[in-house]
Amino acid sequence: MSGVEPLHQRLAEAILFASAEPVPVKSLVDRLPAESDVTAVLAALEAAYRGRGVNLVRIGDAWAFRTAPDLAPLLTEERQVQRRLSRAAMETLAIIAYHQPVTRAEIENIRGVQLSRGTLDSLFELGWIRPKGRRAAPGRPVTWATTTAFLDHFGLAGLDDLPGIDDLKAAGLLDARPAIQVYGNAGETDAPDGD
Amino acid sequence: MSGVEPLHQRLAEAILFASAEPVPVKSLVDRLPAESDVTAVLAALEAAYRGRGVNLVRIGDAWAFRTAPDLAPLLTEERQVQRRLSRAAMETLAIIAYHQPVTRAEIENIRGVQLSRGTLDSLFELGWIRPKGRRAAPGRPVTWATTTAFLDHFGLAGLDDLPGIDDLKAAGLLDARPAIQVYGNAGETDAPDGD
Amino acid sequence: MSPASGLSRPEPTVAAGTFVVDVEGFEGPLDLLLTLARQQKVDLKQVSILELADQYLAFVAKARQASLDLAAEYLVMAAWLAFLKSRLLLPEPPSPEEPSAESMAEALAFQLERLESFRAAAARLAARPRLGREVFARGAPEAVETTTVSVVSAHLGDLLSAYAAHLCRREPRQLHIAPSELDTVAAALDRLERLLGSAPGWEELRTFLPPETAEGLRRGRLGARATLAATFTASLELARRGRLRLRQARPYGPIYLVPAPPVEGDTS
Repeated sequence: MSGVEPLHQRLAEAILFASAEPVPVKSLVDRLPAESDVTAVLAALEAAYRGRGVNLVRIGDAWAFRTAPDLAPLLTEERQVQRRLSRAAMETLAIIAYHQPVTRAEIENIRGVQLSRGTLDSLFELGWIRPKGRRAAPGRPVTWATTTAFLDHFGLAGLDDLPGIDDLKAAGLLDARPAIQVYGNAGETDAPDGD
Repeated sequence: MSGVEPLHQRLAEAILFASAEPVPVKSLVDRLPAESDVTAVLAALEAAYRGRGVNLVRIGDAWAFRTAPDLAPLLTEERQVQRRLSRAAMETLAIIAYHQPVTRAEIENIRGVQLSRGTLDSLFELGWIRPKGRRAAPGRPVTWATTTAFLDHFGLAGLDDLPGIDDLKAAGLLDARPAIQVYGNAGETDAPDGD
Repeated sequence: MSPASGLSRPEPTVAAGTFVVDVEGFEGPLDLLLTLARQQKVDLKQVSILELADQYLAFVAKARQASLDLAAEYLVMAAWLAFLKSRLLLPEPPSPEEPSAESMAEALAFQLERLESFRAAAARLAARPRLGREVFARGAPEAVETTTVSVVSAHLGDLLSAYAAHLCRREPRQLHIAPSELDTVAAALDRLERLLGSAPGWEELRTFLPPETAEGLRRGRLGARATLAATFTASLELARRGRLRLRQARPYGPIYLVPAPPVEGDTS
């Protein structure tokens, strides 16, 4: 377990283990003794739990213990009943995840159909998306982005970890390109990204 | 980790981790593959987590992961709350500072009121006063004095630094004018100007 | 341009004769176009937009034949595709304001490809091990105990003023109270007796006050009010002794006094 101070590692282990939610690195820094090397502690712990029934995983700027994904078929009893997400909601979530920050009009433009009333609401209620700011465009529309809970739910270490994001980027599919003007609000698509 | 089948151990580890309640041995027997030796699996897991930040503990007929007891003091989060000292405590502290060493009865005599139960205790807990010895008097009462922490907190180099009574007077802190004169003067200034 | 009626998007499944149009499975015209494009069994990049426009228009025509109430957005797309088709077939000299037919077709192809990519991305995302389904968090999180540490804030100023307050409260025991500057009843008696002799008849009580009192009363000074009160008390005392008589016409009215004729045997 490298040269990490055992007490620091035990303490980090206990803090991470005690929490069901991902623990932000900042919070670990605050709670470990001042002299501890949190990065090294996390690396040592991650290595110690690799291949075990429980793994230490990075979720954005936070870390959490999670059961190993390969055990899923054997862990059925813990399975919580979850509402199935509609195809429209899942697609909307994917667009927000890959294209963030993104406005409602931009999502509608990509999908070629208006968003039904509850779609964004339901994703927001699940805690997976959050308003991120406003686009510098007429009407200053709200932009949406994903949350740490989204990363946690889908077992992603970060947005770079989104499946196939490099391919989408390489294919220019995440660029703001002029699209056909059949639907309204298409003008917003051309607005510069970034808030 | 003995001759336990790694998958069995990983699965038990994940089940114990994910369960909201301590997991009964019987339930583990049901959920692990039929050929697994649950007793050996639990023994191996218990050994693997011994001395770590998290331990596997037996609770009756069930098992659960718990953060190591010795870490408890380090896991608690401290929240600081600013509190003001009561007037009685402050005055008692001042009397001890100016009259030390002084007994409880002497403080009461000087203040002209009985000390309430917790006053000396709270000053002692703050580390500002300490028992200094005993008065050579009937009952040999404890005498109290201020501490170095007291000097530190109030930014005093030593007891000599405490302003004398003359200094207090000069600072206007000792206003000994008879009350009626104060009132009379106030009456004059406060009265509405004549018509 | 977008259909204003976003409230209800009809998704009819209607059988008309032998031809069945099922729009229910489609999430809007772009989704329908994507499905039709896939039927061309070529890479989306090579898809023939012209052929696609034909297929879409044929679909919409059949749907209308079957008296299907298609959502407005399908019809808007049909109109746009008909326009695109005409532009592709009969190239006109490009006007500076309008995009070329080729760039319009390209934009459509891009949108179809993008939609398909996001579809795929959504599917891959949905297939990931999910928290609470395939992957689990700690089932029995241990609450971190929070201890509240109260920090006492006290400054030297607080300490000194506490001691000073204590000294002040103690001091009156040894303190000599300075003589009051207020007029006493005894002094008022002396003054009234002295002045009474010179009073020819009924005089207002106020005329027996020291000259500076009038100004003090006007200013509401405590000393002046005390003098007035003492003088009034003295007048009552002298009346009791039979040395003067008092008269007041109405409550709060001016008080008049007159020396009483000397009584036999009064020595004072």
